[in-house]
Amino acid sequence: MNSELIPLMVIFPLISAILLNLMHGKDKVVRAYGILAMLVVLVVPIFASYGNHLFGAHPVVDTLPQLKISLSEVNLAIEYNFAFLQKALVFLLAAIATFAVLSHISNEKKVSGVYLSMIMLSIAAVSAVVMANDIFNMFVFLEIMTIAQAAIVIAVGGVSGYKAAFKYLVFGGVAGASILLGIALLLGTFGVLNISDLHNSLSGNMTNPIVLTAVGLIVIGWLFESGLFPFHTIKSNMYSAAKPDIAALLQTQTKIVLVALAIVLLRLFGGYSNMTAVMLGLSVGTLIIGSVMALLQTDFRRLLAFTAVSQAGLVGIGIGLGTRLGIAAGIFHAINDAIAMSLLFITVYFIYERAKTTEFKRLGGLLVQAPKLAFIQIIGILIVSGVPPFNAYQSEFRIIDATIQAGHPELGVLVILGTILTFVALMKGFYLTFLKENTTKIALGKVHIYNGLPTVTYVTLIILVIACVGIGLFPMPFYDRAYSVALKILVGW
Amino acid sequence: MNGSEVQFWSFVTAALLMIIGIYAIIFMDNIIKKIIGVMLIGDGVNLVLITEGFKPGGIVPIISEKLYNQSPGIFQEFADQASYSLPFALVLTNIVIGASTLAVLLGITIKLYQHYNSLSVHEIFKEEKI
Amino acid sequence: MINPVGTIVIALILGIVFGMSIRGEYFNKKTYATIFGFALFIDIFMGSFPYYTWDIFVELPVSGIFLAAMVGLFTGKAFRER
Amino acid sequence: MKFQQSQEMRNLIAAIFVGIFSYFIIKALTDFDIVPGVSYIYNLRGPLIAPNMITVILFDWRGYDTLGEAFILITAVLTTGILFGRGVLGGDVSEKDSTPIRPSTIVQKVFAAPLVFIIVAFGVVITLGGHITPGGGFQGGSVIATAFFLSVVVYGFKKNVFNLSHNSLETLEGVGALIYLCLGLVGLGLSGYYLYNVGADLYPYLGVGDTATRLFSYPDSTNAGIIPYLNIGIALKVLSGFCTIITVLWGAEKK
Repeated sequence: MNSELIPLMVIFPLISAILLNLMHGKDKVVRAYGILAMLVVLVVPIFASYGNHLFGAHPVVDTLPQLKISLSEVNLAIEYNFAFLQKALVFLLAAIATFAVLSHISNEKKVSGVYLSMIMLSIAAVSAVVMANDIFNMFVFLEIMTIAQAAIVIAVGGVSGYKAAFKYLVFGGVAGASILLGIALLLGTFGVLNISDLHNSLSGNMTNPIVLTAVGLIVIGWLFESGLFPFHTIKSNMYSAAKPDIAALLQTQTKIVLVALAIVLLRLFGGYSNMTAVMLGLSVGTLIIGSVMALLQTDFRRLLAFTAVSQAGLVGIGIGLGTRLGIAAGIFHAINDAIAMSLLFITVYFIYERAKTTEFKRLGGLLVQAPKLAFIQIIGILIVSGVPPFNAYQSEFRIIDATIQAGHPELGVLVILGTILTFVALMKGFYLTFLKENTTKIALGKVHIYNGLPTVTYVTLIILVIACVGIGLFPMPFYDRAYSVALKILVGW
Repeated sequence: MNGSEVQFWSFVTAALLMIIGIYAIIFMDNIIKKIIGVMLIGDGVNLVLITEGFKPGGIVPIISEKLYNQSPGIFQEFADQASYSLPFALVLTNIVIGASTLAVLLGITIKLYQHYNSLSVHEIFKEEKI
Repeated sequence: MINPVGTIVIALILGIVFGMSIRGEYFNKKTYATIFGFALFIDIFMGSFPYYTWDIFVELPVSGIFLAAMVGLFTGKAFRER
Repeated sequence: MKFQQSQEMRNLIAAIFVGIFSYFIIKALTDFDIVPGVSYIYNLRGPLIAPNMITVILFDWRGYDTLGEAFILITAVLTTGILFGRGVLGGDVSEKDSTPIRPSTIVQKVFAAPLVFIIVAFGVVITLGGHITPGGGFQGGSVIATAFFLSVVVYGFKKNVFNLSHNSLETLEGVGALIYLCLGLVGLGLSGYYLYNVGADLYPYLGVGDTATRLFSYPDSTNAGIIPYLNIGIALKVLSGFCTIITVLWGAEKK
């Protein structure tokens, strides 16, 4: 089964990135091509059929005695898998990226081709990470993603962006080296790079100390790429230094990479109960620390950044449980939360664009000027906090259910606590922005927040709310697929 | 030293490089030294990969015309002698990754230096809250 | 690259591309003499280095690609100066 | 927690972490039993494609990794450009080049220009011989970029031997990457597999006579297919990427 559209999901954004960079400076061409390219990026994952793609057409080969591999046959080429989960994640990424690109095109006076090309590169990289069935290929595209995300933050300008990007790249370099060392150890021990082959080789070698080291190293890389506990400040700095509409894209990418890498980890080392325990513990830590840190912030963007990080911890809890219910709920929550947090980030983007600041001490009393925005934001807060008719409720409920089923009801209590803390933090942000009396009389008096907004971004918000309500009312088609993915991870790919 | 000893000490060197790199990243105050630390870790990993490709008594994985004409079609002899070539290819990839990261990091360093007139981490990240 | 001729043609093209972008102001008779001396030395030293041997007329012990690239560089530079 | 306090605590934690890390790394690396794995199959089947196994792995078996690698370099080049004002939000900021031309010795001045010629030619040789001898696009491109560095270091940026503007370097880089991507697309179109090595032995199908076959005889009797062309694309991209980075970093204003 070879679907020809699968590589295009990565190749087309790469071609677009180069073309957009070459077009930089020609404003109208960049605008037109940007919209066209995003349409193609959106359409390709819908029409691609499920299956595998072999790069370079090198099929499976029988092994020889000289290989010292215990498998009967190995894959020679790089392979891409494309199934429902990959389709959903790539489409989600494409949709949020489309909103980001459209918001950039419609709001900026002068469109930057280089900036759009960076967005394209990050889309391509994340899509590749999601689909790759080859551990080294995954590493290469993770590195592209790291540098492209740093570039997106740098493009905003200003020292805080440089500092965030510097930290991100230094730690990204260490995390990348850590993943690569893990890969090198696995390659030296088993001689294969394909994930399915590694899974088969590993199943009999669970006590090898070299493999244990490799597990530790790759888990460190996973923690960095998904912004979990020891690295939570780095990711949240990135989110708060980026423009809020791009921060929506960045946090979506983080959650997608979290899920993709966690699936690889579970497929390879699912037998190590210690690994899932570490993943679970650090995720719980991230949830609690992230939501407490969110409460302490004095800037709306930073508050949202820490909320996004703590929600990533919630996803990590689901996956770290290691049970079918937990993994399914975790994957489901990753998708739901990416949508919901994007909604919140885009509402803050409105405030940032008009007021040029998101610090609480300079904001206030916006309810009079922007009642519709306030309404949408309160909906967003309810969604993220897991209130019933919306999608995050469905997944958070299932995560708590999974913790109880797995025999850790205390974790369920912690999840509820974290959710409450998130709600309080977000409501604090809402109060200080919309309800509190505006004491500083910042220039908002003249600018009408809602009225000046481009309709494109407004429509984006409506679409996101509709998506949240839709998934919230009809969760089963999504959850069932996530459950079958979880079954596949645990039983065999 | 015979082949396997070379391999052993090469691995030890790689481990030391990585440890020195980690040390530099965590304890050094100068930004440039931190960047050197990142690069040292990358080099250590490269050395691990190269040493994995090393085969005691092996030949370079490039087939000569003589060997090719000797056994047209079946290259069993060559494959038995040649070093393991996959890690070398991975190293090439990682070298480029390291160079790219280095370029961006140095660029950011220039920018930070222009703003703060200092390369000290204490100076630059002073206002940063944890 | 299917044959030595193709390689030499491509080396020539690449040489012309880079030669087109070279400024002329640093070159006089002395530098040209240095270049030719060096190039001849390196060429003979390399022998048939990338193993594309030119065996149509006569076996030349020089690297055809290197020679072609040099010729291309000079041609490109001449193009630019005209 | 303020920065100073947190530093002390962090250092303590970090020291423990470094200790544990060192222990595990040394332990893992010192008792390591290496398995040849797929490398053996690559060595066994590779000579059918091209003589240099590493090039075969880089551009045929795992050519897609090399594509990713090329794009890392492109991303880094663009990011450096963004850092120094090209493509930042709210319009480009151009920094003026205020670097002084450094005085060079007479030896540098006399030998730099000839060396540039020879290094470029040598880089072309390495690029084109990549599938037969040690070398290839990355190495050849870096060698050619060295010529650029040399002339920048000796003559200063404004008056260096190469007259390559930022825009032409960008175009060259784009062309190099597009060569790679489009050769991959050719394989996708012809066979359905991206980066399929298209260049099968064409001459038997051309119907040329015996003389022509001898005229085009290929010394190593294997056919590398698209690998040399991929090498050329990569070389263009790498050389222009490195040149752009040095251009941008060199132009950074000193304060």
